[in-house]
Amino acid sequence: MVDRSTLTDPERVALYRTMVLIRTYEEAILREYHADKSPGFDIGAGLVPGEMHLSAGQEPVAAGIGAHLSADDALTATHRPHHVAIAHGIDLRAMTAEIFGRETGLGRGRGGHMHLFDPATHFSCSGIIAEGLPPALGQAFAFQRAGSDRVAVAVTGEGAANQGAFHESLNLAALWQLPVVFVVEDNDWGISVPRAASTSVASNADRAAAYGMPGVRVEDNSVEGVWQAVGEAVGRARAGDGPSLIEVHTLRLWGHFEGDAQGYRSDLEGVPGRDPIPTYRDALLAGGALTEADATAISAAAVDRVEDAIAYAKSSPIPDPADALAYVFAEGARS
Amino acid sequence: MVDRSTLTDPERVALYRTMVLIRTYEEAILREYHADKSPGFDIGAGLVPGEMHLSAGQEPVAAGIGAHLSADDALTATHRPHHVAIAHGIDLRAMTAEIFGRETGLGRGRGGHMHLFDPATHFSCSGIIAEGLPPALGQAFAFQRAGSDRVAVAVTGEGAANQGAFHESLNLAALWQLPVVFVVEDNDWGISVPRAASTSVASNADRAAAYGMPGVRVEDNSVEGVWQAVGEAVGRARAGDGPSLIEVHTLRLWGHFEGDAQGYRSDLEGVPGRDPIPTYRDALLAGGALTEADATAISAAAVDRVEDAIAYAKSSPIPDPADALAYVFAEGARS
Amino acid sequence: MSTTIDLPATLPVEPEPGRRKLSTAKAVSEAIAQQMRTDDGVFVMGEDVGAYGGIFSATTGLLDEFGPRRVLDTPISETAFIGLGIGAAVEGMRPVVELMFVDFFGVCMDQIYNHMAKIHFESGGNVKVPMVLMSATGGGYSDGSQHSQNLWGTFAHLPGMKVVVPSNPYDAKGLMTAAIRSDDPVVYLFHKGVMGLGWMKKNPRSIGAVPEEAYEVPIGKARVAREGSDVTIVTLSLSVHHSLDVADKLAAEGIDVEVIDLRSLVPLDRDAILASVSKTGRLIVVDEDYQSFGVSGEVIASVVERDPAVLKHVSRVAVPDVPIPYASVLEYAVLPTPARIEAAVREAMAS
Amino acid sequence: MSTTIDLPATLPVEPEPGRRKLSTAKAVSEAIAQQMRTDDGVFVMGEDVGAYGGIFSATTGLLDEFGPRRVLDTPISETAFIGLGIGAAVEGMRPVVELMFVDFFGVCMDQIYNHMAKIHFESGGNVKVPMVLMSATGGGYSDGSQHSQNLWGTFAHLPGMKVVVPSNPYDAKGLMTAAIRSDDPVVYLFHKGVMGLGWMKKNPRSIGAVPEEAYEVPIGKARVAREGSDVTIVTLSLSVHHSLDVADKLAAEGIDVEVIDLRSLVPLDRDAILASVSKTGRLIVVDEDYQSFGVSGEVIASVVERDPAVLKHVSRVAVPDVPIPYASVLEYAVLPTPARIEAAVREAMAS
Ligand SMILES: Cc1ncc(C[n+]2csc(CCOP(=O)(O)OP(=O)(O)O)c2C)c(N)n1
Ligand SMILES: Cc1ncc(C[n+]2csc(CCOP(=O)(O)OP(=O)(O)O)c2C)c(N)n1
Ligand SMILES: [Mg+2]
Ligand SMILES: [Mg+2]
Repeated sequence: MVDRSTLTDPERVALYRTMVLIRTYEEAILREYHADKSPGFDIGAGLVPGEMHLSAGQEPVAAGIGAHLSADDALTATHRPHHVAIAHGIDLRAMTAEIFGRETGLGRGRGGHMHLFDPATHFSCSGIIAEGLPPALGQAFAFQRAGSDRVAVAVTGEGAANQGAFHESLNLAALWQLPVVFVVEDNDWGISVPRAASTSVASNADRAAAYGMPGVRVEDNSVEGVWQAVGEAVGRARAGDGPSLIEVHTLRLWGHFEGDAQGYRSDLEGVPGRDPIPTYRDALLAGGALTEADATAISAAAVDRVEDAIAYAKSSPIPDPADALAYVFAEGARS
Repeated sequence: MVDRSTLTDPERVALYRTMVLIRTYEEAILREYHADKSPGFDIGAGLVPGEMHLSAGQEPVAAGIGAHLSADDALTATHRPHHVAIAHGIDLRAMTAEIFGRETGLGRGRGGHMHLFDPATHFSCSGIIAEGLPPALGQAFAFQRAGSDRVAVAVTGEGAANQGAFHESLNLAALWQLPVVFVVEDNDWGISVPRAASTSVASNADRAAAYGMPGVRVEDNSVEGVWQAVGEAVGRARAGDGPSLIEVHTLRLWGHFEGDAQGYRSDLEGVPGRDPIPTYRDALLAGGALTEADATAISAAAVDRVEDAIAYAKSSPIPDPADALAYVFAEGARS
Repeated sequence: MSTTIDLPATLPVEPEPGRRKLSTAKAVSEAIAQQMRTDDGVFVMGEDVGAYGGIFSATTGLLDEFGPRRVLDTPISETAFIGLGIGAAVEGMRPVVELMFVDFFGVCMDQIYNHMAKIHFESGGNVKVPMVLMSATGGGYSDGSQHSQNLWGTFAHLPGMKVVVPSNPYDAKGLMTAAIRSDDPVVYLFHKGVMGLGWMKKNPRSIGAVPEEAYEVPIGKARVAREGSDVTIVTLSLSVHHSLDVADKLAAEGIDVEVIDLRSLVPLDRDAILASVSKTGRLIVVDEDYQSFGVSGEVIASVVERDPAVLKHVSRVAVPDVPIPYASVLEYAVLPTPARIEAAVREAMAS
Repeated sequence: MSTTIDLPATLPVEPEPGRRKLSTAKAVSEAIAQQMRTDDGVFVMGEDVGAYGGIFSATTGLLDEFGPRRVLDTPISETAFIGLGIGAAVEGMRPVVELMFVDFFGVCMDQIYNHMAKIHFESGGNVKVPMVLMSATGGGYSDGSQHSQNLWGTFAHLPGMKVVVPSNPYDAKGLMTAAIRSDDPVVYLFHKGVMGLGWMKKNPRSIGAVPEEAYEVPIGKARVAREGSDVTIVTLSLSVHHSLDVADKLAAEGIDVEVIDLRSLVPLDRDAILASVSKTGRLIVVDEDYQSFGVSGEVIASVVERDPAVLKHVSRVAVPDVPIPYASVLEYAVLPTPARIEAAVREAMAS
């Protein structure tokens, strides 16, 4: 059980390591995604076709959550799922193979980057806004009924907090005191729509009062702030004290999806300076938690893991088109 | 423009008159509904078949709203629509003819008691929980765009406040500062489910904070309290100051629908004593706003209007089955 | 209401020596209860499924036996509680979730068709969703355009969920047992008119013999409800009974009607359909759902794509693409009534 | 993204003397702009329809011309903003509302099918809902099971809304103009693959000649996209192009394919279908929606219920009731590709 009031230096380094792994991963996917889409840009072309929503800038949210969960806890994510999946300890090879549409992928290539399901870590995600929340309630319900102290964390964007499923889920979770933690990633944008054009209040944490649950907003994309808030919320959930809502003010470092020219984006200029990873590295270096050598080693290890996963994915078999109709049902075939 | 701080005696009597008209109406519908469903009870039998949701006990909400609206303002209601329709001045004959499924009805007998549409008073309702709210936004939007000071009032139950459409509608109305007033009728029950088993907070008025709009709860089924709160909210909306949320603690005097034996209902014993109409009559008599003679005359007038409407409905033609396929589209037929 | 009528939830059961009879509603709740007794993971959830016992009595008695931890009344938040069922199923429970009227699918369809129905596929078979979503369908009692629909064609069109539609107590129990035990999501649609409700128009076949023990009716197998040689009626749910009534009536005139009760739409028993029309050469599809782009078209296409020559005659008796009208006379003008079915059979015989 | 690529929203238009060519996306936005100029009541609403110009460029340029009071970005609250459109339409405005992907219908279908589509009927014709709901459909670029569906069969099945599905720039403009001017709710479904987007696989027919002035393509009328005498392909949207390509290829072998572009599903032009198959006797329905209980069955049934003897051969090329797989090789195994269409034509000719 973590001490939720003070981070030790090794815990800080662990958060940093997770963030670096995530960023390394997203940069590698970015590279692979754009590697074979030219001339021009054809979204359906290449080894990794389709929409691609990367999470660079949002690593603090993922790292701060992941630190408090074990593989027995459930995590549901959105169309932008890689960072939380990695922080939750999903198998990097299997996830990458899925993104490359391979038979060795988490979903045997059927799901893709927005549909990652991992029974081993109770991870799932959905491409439909806010619709990943209700299933998280059900996982929490199953955990509660089994008398365990396992929890479910449901991550969603600030844009999603205006979808009906958000409201219904928070009310039901509070009503039945389910062990769920709702985390809203406020990256200021829902595609091209700024938060002010989508949300009638300044902080979604204020919406917690509408359900009688605790609500906290973490500012400044602070990984330690997330760690603190999620730690408390997970603790409450494990203790049977019901759900919580946390909003984190985070950062969308890149476009909404790859190919997004962000012409609409008024805040672009300041973005690079707000990258949370160098900031945190500098803080750890300054505080003595990390040395330059550690940092280098962490980066190198991340590159190794990521490149291993990508190599694994690329060398994995492509599904056999003869099996295109498989897995619709567990039992029997459709006649 | 009404003075929203003090009711005059004539205004009080007008509220009372509306409540009596509504109750008289609901009692007449109750009588007609059950008149020809025996032996036993066959929901599909008789001149008024189908589900029947009556509003007895909730007259204060309707009267308090209706006093502030003109026929140019919009009102959307639920599966339990009669009281608000009457308070809004819907044509009693046409509404009753609709409930009797006649060609002279508001919807030529196509809609029925849960689907009353009256362009003359911009009234509508829906049988789907909370789904009457979004169209009210659109009416308000049209009024706003036209530069008028017309408003839309959207009424819904406390059970409905846990449906996603509620949340989305309040957020959007607040965001665009639409001239809408949301009124939640808290009658303690959503069919057999008590409020405590559906709603994670004690007052839906507290949910207004989640949208940055004013929220008020009116206690004790007080018609004057409703009048006051709605008056203020309508005033804000007309002035361009955006939406408001009002919850009224009201009373479901009868079953959820006709045929509901209410075996589940724990609070039944105290119900008759909470009837708002005798209470208000006594208060008006005591305060001198009303005399016994006035009260008698008001009741008699209500009976006249209601029985006229029922007689009209009963003597109106039944739709021709040859026209069963009409009105699907305004233009052209489906091939 | 002002004068409380104490209504029997279902029609009284007429005991018959050696054959226990139940209403369809009772058959459904018995199937659920039996599975709840044998499997702790089975639980029931929905609006008014507890103390009320389900608006159409599908869950009557369950709260008393199993208590509020396993029979849960929900807020009116269909997206949240259906999604909750999905998550619980993913974790190995077996929820039976009631959507009160199928007409309400529009507030929660994303959970149903994009999640419940697709997770197994998207996960490459690694995650199962053993969940039952049950819902009431159908009109005929003037409940208007938002409470009288059948919509089974809408569910059957979208991949990943099995869709069953019982017409009688025996099938209702057996299909519910099979649905709960299935590792796949099953949409279980019961027409109010076959439930044997005490407060709705009485349908004699809504009470019938039901074995005490648990048994399965296989999902995906149609039933020949009546054998005949002249014309095939392919139908489902309440319309099975209308079709049988018409068949009985016309038998006196020497017209021999075969009635196929589909029981499942997904999987659809195309073999059974083809076997029957191969014999009769005449096909009438009777369907209380909207006519176009639905069940009736699929049944017809299934036949002719296998053999375009097999059919001498084909017609449909369905709701003619109009919202269900409130006024009874209008509603019965668009429903597949016995009169319309009879006319269709006569027309088929004349062709 | 890290390195910003400035993508053209649509393919460059190749000017041709006397004939102005537009992409389908531009044809859509031009139609909307023209109606906005002539009717103050027309406004546009949806997610990212403003500064972004619509994810599939259907509203590009509108914000610049008409400003944020008439081109409104919304929160991700489809139920609320589609409902808002309905209420505005009821009050006499003419909203054009975009649902970004048709796959998202499950979060807002109640407003669409129980309100937008039924209010006119329930009001006995007293209330009109002149609204356009437009949405993007289709796959083929590995967007997975929740972003690649067509689902037009689902909308067409439910009464009260017209459903149009343009395949090319000319029809796209004319159908949008007709849809906005219509007093009925119209669901306008554009396949991403016919929009002429610069960042998606190029389809040469997604750029075509479009008159400058406003004109209507009548809702409910199919178009003979290619005349032929041997076999009829009834199809819609992107599959029209695949079918034309196959027809061109097979013409060299002396196989003469007629291609019918339905353009509207509701109303469905059954006369046009029947006229064609009466000539050819062979019917292939090509549909990118799920196969069962949808468009393909309806088209076939529409023919045989009028005349069961007209067809010598019938088959379907559709998505075989499976969620759209992510991996490209799997996705193309289930899509109605030219190869599958060609095989179906050869089989028809061999029968
Ligand atoms: C119900 C639904 N509506 C719309 C979309 C399209 N969409 C995908 S991501 C997105 C923006 C999401 O914004 P936010 O929730 O803030 O998450 P972020 O992308 O910023 O991480 C939208 C509108 C969707 N997937 N589902
Ligand atoms: C989306 C939806 N879910 C469920 C229902 C069934 N239903 C009709 S009324 C009702 C209870 C409504 O409770 P409340 O909102 O408190 O209104 P009241 O009946 O008390 O006036 C329910 C569950 C429905 N009509 N629509
Ligand atoms: Mg965001
Ligand atoms: Mg209530």
